[in-house]
Amino acid sequence: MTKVVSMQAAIAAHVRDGDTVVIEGFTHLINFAAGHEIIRQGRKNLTLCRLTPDLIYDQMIAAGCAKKLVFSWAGNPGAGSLHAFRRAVEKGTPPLEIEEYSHFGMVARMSAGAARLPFWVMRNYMGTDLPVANPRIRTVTCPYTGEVLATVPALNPDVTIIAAQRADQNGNAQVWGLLGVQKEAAFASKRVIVVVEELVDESVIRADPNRTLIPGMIVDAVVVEPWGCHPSYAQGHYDRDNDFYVAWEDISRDPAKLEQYLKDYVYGVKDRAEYLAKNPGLTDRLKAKAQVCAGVNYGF
Amino acid sequence: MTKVVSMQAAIAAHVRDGDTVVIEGFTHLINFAAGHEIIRQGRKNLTLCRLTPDLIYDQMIAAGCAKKLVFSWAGNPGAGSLHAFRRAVEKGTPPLEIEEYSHFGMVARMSAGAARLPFWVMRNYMGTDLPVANPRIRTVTCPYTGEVLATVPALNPDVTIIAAQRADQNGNAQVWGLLGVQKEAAFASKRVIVVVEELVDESVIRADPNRTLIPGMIVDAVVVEPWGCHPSYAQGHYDRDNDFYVAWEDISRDPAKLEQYLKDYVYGVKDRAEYLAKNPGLTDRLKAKAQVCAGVNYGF
Amino acid sequence: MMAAVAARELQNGEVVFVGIGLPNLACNLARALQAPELVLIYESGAVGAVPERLPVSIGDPSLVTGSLMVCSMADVFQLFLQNGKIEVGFLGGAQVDRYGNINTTVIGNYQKPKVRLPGSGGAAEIAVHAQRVLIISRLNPRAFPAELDFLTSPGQRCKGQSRRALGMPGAGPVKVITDKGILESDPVSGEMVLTAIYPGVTVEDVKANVGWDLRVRDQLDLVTAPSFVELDLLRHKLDPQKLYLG
Amino acid sequence: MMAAVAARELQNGEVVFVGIGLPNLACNLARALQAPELVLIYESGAVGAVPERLPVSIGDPSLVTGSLMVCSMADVFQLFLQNGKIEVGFLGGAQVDRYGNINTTVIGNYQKPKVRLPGSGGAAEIAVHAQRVLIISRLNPRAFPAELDFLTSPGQRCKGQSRRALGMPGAGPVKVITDKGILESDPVSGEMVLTAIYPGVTVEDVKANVGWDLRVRDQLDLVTAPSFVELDLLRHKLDPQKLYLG
Repeated sequence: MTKVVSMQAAIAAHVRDGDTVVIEGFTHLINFAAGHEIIRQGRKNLTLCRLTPDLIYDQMIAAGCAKKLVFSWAGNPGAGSLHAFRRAVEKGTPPLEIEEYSHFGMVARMSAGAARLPFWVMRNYMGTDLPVANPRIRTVTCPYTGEVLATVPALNPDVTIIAAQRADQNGNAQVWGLLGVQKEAAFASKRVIVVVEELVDESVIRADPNRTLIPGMIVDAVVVEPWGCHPSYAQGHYDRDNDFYVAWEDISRDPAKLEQYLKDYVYGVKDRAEYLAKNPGLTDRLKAKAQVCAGVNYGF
Repeated sequence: MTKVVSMQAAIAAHVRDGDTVVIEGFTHLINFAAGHEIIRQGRKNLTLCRLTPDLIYDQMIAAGCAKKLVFSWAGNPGAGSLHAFRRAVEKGTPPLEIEEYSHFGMVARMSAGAARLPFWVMRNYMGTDLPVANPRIRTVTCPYTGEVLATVPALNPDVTIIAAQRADQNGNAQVWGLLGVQKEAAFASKRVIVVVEELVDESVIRADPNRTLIPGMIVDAVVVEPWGCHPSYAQGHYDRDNDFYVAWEDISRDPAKLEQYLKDYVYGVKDRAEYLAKNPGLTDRLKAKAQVCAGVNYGF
Repeated sequence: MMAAVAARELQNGEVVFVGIGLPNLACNLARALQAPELVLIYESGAVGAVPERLPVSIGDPSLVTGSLMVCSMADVFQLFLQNGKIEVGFLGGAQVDRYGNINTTVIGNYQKPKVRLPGSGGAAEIAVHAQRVLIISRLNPRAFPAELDFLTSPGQRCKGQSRRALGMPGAGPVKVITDKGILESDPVSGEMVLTAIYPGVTVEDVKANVGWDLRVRDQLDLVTAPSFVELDLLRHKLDPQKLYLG
Repeated sequence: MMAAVAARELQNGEVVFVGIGLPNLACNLARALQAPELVLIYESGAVGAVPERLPVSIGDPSLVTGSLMVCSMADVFQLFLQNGKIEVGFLGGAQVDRYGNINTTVIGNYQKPKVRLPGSGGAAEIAVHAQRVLIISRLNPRAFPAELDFLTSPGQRCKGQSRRALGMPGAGPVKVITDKGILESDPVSGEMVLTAIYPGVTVEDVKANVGWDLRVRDQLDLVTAPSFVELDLLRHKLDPQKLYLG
């Protein structure tokens, strides 16, 4: 039985007001299409978690979806700030709770969640103000050496949205290029939506099982959404739209411009196809060149 | 500068009397050639660690290399017992200390070693006699929930020997098929020897970086040893020699037969090439059929 | 017979942690019959395996070729097993006690064993985490003693404590499939109770092979003998070399 | 200038954890000159990257194509960084104090910040674990205050305690490379001491831009100006669009 549904149906079924939501992807494979659909469906009071909130959470904060942000680096790399995030934290418009870790801390929280352990151990944070700002960063004593080590609590989201280059209809998903913390986030989550550039036959997955990052058994919905990560990217499919990341500095700095952006590109389109139609030339400009590796022998 | 050396040179340089040694590989990619060379060079007082001691550690125990065995399952799967191991434990001939975990416990010990943490946390062992038999299995209390969880101590071997299908001359090694606990064992270790079926140009590695399991920066020596894993196997190169695993039941049950086996196939040959010459027909019988997967696009 | 009976326990689409030998036969029989979408996971890291030959070991290359996913053993134990994703686990053992506790470690004293067995492997954690565990073991008095020599894998009660009190997530061993009958764990006491016998077997036959005073359910089921289809698949397709079938 | 000076700190074959911006320029300059076998690791998971364009972010696709290895971020932080495999880490920050402690979190009060900065990212753990850390920061009084508003990444002494006492494995920040001179940590006190100045810069220039009473080494080195080769590479090959060069 196929799990393939439209983005509208996947978000309607699996993302609820008040949920703890993870849209992961470290620079690579950040699924903007899902974030836009959550905005369009008017979800409220979400606890948004991610290492790098990136532009998509900046948009969701501006659109009023977020009650709380759990993160480790909130900037626009190489381009500036996430101004909607900054307005929320600096001026309270709109109000936003924050819970802050380092990257390693966020990765560790998801690793604990994925392993269904209540915490994860690391050597970190000594001497810093991070445990002062966030009392959920604690310590544990090693039962062998007596050493005191840092801990972070498990993160177990209600729903995690992961982008992948390809999956079969059961959600067995393959990813190459940067892997980020997607596997851990998906296994930590109660529900998982996989959004793919390409739906493939199960035989394609089975031909190269070492590439599978997410097994279908943990996936609730598969959405086929080519170019769903723009302005983020999908290795082998399309490049990162660095120009848009630079442009965001200007857009997000001005609440009116940001509002106009949402009107034009989120509320003003009904799905990703319409979004692409509103960005003429985009696919020609960013389409990936071919650099295909050789296969390996799985025979015996 | 190349790290490629002969098996003799690699073992002479990196495996010393009294060392804690790991030859990993879960059924797949167990490097018998390295074990045989350790026997030939007469290493003593080794602490041998592995999830499944398998035939190679049975041979090393019989040859008098081992002072201690750290393990989680000591049998000959589907075929019977490791009789040299059993004689050592049941009759003390030769004497052998043991330290015993479950598979998850051994994996966790190597994960801790690889992360340079003194211990690893798991939900396990409650109600069993394993922590009674092995007081290094302890507990820790979660700083968030108060739950008591099991711990195992880190394992940091002196030397780990890993087999891979291919590597470049710096030891950047790629593996497909079963991955076992090789990555964790290698990162946990002070020294690493990588033994490969095929030495390839660095460009082959760089063409498909997601396949790299072990980075060259942690590798001390690269040994090129085709068929080095027989009677274990290398996916895409040759099949497991199940007949030999069955035959081992009979060989290892009789100390005289085992001694004769070592004389003929270990002491009686100077290297893997001579071992293969003593097993005519082997390579024809076990050579893998071709079942090559398609490549993926790394372009942008 | 045991393989056929075990196979009937598996439902289509379930996620099964497969051990070697009879469990492997049972799973592949179930796939060929009522459960074509059974997801087989091996502790070696093969997920969704479709072995085209009967694998001799749980790390056989035929488990990798054509599987859905291959992952590290750290992932197998943390992300699949400890995470609670395994619905059914199979265990066997040299000794099984009245609560389904299993010994696969030693016969005799741990420090000076009479017979050294292989040890836990993944059994201890399968017993803790699988949503339910099926034990497969031939019935004889040595294999079903009143007291284990060593407790390797936890059953329904360990040394007087319940699974819940000990913090074990899975339901533990719910059935013991033997070559004479089936025992099931009592939901209250956790004790293994005889609930079904094979054709031609008497309750006394079973009791004579168990080292404790075995409880017997009032209404005993009669196990249906393997069908022609089951036997044909087992004997001619799944284990033609009789590696595991007696 | 800072990129060129930072590049000179890198030795051939070293394993460097690369941040975005100037550290990335410095590493690629070093690769083009004295350190062709520098191993660049990005926290995004690219190991041994050979970017054919100047990556705008540390997750740029050009870091993946042709790299030696791509791994998960859990592996980056546990197997590479916490394992001690990173020889050099680069850090920058809005505020750097006398012990090389860094603030990248907030200006003002944490609960009600005047300026909310991005936060730690991987900086806190790089500061703990890299074998040595190089700080790159333009010199001005706001960036080098007597007191940090928030301590994100630990330097040589945190709140009166040494790195050793706090259990940090790496040597921490050993140099602060600025646009006027270089500070180095005193091996005993851990304090950052001015040890070299750029051509045309006076000690008073430097001191006027530092919020504490900066110690100055008796024998000050003069930093060699960027060579024609260095400048040419930076301006025409590595950053032709002047993304990071002023």
